[in-house]
Amino acid sequence: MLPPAPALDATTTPSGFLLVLSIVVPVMGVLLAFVLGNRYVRSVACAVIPLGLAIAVTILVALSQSKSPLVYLLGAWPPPLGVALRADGLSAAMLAATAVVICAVAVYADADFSVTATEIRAPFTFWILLLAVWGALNTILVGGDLFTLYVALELLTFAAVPLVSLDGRPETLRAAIRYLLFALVGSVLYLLGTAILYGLYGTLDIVLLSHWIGAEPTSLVAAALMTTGLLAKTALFPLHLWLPPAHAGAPAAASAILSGLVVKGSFFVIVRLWFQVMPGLPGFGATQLLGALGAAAIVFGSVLALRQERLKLLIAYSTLAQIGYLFLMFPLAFDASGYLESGDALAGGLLQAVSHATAKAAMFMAAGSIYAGLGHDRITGLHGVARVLPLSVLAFAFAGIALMGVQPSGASLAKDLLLQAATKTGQWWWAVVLQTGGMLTTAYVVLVLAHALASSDKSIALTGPAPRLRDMAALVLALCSLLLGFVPWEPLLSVPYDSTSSFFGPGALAKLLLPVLGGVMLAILLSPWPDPLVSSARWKVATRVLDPFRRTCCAFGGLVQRGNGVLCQWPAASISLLMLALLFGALMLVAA
Amino acid sequence: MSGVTVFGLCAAAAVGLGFYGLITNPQPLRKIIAFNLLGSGVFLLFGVVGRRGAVAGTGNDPVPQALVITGVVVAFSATALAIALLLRLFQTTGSTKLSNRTSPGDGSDPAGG
Amino acid sequence: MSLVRDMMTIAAVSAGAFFFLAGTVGLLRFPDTLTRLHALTKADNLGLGLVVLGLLPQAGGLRDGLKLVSIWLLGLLAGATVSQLIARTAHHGSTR
Amino acid sequence: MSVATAFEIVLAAVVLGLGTWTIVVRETFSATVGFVAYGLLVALIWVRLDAVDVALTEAAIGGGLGGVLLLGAAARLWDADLMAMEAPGEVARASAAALSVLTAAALAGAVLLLPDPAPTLAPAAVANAWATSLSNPVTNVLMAFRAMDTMLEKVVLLLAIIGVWSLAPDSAWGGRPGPRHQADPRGVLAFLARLLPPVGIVVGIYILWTGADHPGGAFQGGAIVASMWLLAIMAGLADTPPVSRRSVRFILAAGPGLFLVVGLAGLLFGAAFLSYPPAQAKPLILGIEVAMTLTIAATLGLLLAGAPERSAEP
Repeated sequence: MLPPAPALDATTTPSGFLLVLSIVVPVMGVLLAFVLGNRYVRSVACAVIPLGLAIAVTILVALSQSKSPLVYLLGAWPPPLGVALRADGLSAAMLAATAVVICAVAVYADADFSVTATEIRAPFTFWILLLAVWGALNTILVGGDLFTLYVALELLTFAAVPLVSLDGRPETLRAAIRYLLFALVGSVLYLLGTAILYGLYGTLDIVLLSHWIGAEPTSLVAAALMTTGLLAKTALFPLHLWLPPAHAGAPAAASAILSGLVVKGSFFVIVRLWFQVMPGLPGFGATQLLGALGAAAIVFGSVLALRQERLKLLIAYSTLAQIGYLFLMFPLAFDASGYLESGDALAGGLLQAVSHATAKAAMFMAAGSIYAGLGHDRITGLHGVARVLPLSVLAFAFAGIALMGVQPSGASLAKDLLLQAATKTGQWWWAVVLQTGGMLTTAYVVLVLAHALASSDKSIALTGPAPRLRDMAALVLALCSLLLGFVPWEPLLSVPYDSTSSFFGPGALAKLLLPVLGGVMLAILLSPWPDPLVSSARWKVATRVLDPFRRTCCAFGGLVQRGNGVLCQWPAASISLLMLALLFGALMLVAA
Repeated sequence: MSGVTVFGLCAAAAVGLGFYGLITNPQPLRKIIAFNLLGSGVFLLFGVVGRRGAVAGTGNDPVPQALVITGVVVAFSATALAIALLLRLFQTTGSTKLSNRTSPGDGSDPAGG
Repeated sequence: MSLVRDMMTIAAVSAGAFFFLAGTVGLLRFPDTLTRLHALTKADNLGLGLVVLGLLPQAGGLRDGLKLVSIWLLGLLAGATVSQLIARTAHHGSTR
Repeated sequence: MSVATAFEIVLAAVVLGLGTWTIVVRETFSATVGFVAYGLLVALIWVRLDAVDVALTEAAIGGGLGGVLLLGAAARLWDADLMAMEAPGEVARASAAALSVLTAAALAGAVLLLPDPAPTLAPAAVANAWATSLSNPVTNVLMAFRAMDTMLEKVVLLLAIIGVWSLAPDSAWGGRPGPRHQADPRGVLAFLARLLPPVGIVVGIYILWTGADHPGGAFQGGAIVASMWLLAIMAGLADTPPVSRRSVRFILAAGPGLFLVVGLAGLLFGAAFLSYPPAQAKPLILGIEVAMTLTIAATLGLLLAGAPERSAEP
């Protein structure tokens, strides 16, 4: 039933110690910064961050040279008694992306969270938590044991929650409580699953479990519980009640971390679980359900993003939609043999995660600069901002273009890979979802850019200085995301696609124009705000033709918003959590 | 029915109880108590698993025991953090209401930059 | 010899259990805080004392016996203090 | 049915009854009291499961410090009792009940279907005890075989402290956590707070020391020491330290810090990260445990004290 077990990687590989360092260095930074306090907090962060980046790059190089996963046995105890750390191409790619985002955020935050001789609360907390998020994420990325992953997930939650309520306003406190409670429910479900798995197989090591696990009813219960718990922590629709207020309410640098990186932690554990621990268990139904939830997230998140008044909330809802995008790889990876194949679809999904991490962090950073410059972030009040804050708007635009999937961005490569997988497995409906998702993304990016680029009759007074370094950090990060298509992915992910061949030519042009035109239409139709393009006199005729459509679309948007209001109430969200757990269990049982 | 099975069923029931309380109790502090109940059910499940794996010389498999001790510490820290958040919210607003007046997120004030 | 020890244990522990039962019934049935406290102290002091006394013959050695006695003493100390505190609070509450 | 099984059934029933009462009772304060009793009885279940280490932890945390934490919060949130919102409707309540029952049933089914004989790591843990020369297998798992989890868990505790402190108003940063308790020098609480801590601290150290070979260890010992400290604070005999004090922070970071240093020494000079040379394993582990006990005691005490809210001057 299961593929024959290859020899267990029961020895430490030569460069395995790098994995230990990738965890120990940030954690050491947390401890040192906490003890030293005062202005040393920043110095410690400044010392640790380049070091951590260097370690991530070294892991990348070591992995592409060795061609096999890096392994480290902690305390020299082999699993199942001991705990192993492992890094494959997926972990290495995510490690590098995490390091890059953390670096950019650190540069960006330097102005907001400057330290002085006497200790101030917010900078002290922020710098320590930044390092803590990093240490937790690295542990998640290289952890080879399900319980170690649990501790790391909790570490991540404990670092993320105070970031949400860093400025102490009542709304952010409420958001933080909601986030904490829901994340705790998620981790309890995950822990339930680990207890059952230990009872079944006497190990929690990922590689050992993947050899021993079978489609028994008990293991399916565990799989369903763990999956659902992790979905709650990832905020996949309909378990997203905590995400928009938490991500939009936090300070910009913290939002960049939360939206770009923190949700990827639990997402990565789901990938590990489904693709590595139990590729044979989920079956067709469960993968389709996961994809369907993703599709619903894309529609809900994008439509709600288009209806937001404020830029940061728009970006938060965009995160909701993009999380949905990440889950489309699960049905596409499911092939005729009944297993989740680690092929195109997995590579595409991971690339999407990397490119979303960089682009979304850059977007929040740009939005933060705009907020700091204008003193507000109402989208309809953005007219003329491109003239006074050109760099911030440019960073936002680049990040938006990268998210839209315009070549050569990582998202475009990811989309190609996923479309390829859809063709190969004959699941055309996911191709439709992918294209629609691209258009919807374009819609809200275009909406913001249209307002930001529109001319203003009033002159805009900036409320604060605009540090150039801050904008440069956002810009560089956005460019990273935009140029991900040029990165040689072959050694890390199995990317068979020749990524640099067709940047120009009619096919590429059509691929570019279709989502853009569709997106503009959707932006005009779905956004309830007066559109700067349409409201000018030249477009009067078009407006009259469009009006009935617009009204229908607005009604649809209102409906979505009302539905979201219900789903975002605690009882509804937690009931759907349990319902999903049972549904996943039932679908897996049927498949088994 | 052996004692281990009894406690295994007890653990499952405690988990169910915890979920019910967590969903239906409107007060955040009660949700936190329900979470602790839920957590104790999960830990008991580990205990039952460990007890089943007992061999001569050890009454209970030490690995699940160690996992539970780690888990209890994490759950306690979570409780402390949640309560600190609640108390702070109470201090600033005089209410521990978790929902905003309109749907969450849409009605909140401008975010910090 | 062991039979005598077991008999002692059974007798003392049963007596202790009786006091616990009586104390619990009093705690549930008595009308106000002070009388409830009165019932509770019977369980705490006498009940626990008798249970410890009953377990002493079963103790493995002097060390275990000492541990048992110190549990009783600590229980007495904590019980007495807490009863004081509760009674004082109840008293303040009723006279205010 | 044997007497033992009958006792176990009664115990489980009482625990579940208390749990139900905790969930459904109207007043939050009663629920808190119910939870404390529940925690103590669950500790009894752990004894029956022959997991005394966990029983000690559960009694110290679930019934003890956790109870204090919840009671304190319930008392301070007394007026807020009626102000919570988002109560579910009848339909939501019914479906929540149905789904909870289904989930519990699925879990119960999973428990009943667990394989026999059960897989276990107990023989492996016992067979490898030579590496540390400690004979309590739980301590071996915590400090050697799965040392990484234990180290990370201590970092979780530190993050919880940072998270709680981060909720302070900006003006109170660096100050002392929690309200100042007024000492009543002739009061009975002050009397207890003078009498008990010496005994309690000895017991705490004993539990730490005996953890090498018998049930006990750093966490259980630390929890007892923490409760002694809290008793002195509540009686007004001691005050919480200002959070800006360097020595306090050093103690809070000492446990994971020493763990990491020893681990790195293993990486540089020994077999692997977090490995101990067998000859020095026992003293090294005991050293880490002493540091961890101090850290745990300080962390638990400060977690209960809450966010800084007063200036550092007494």
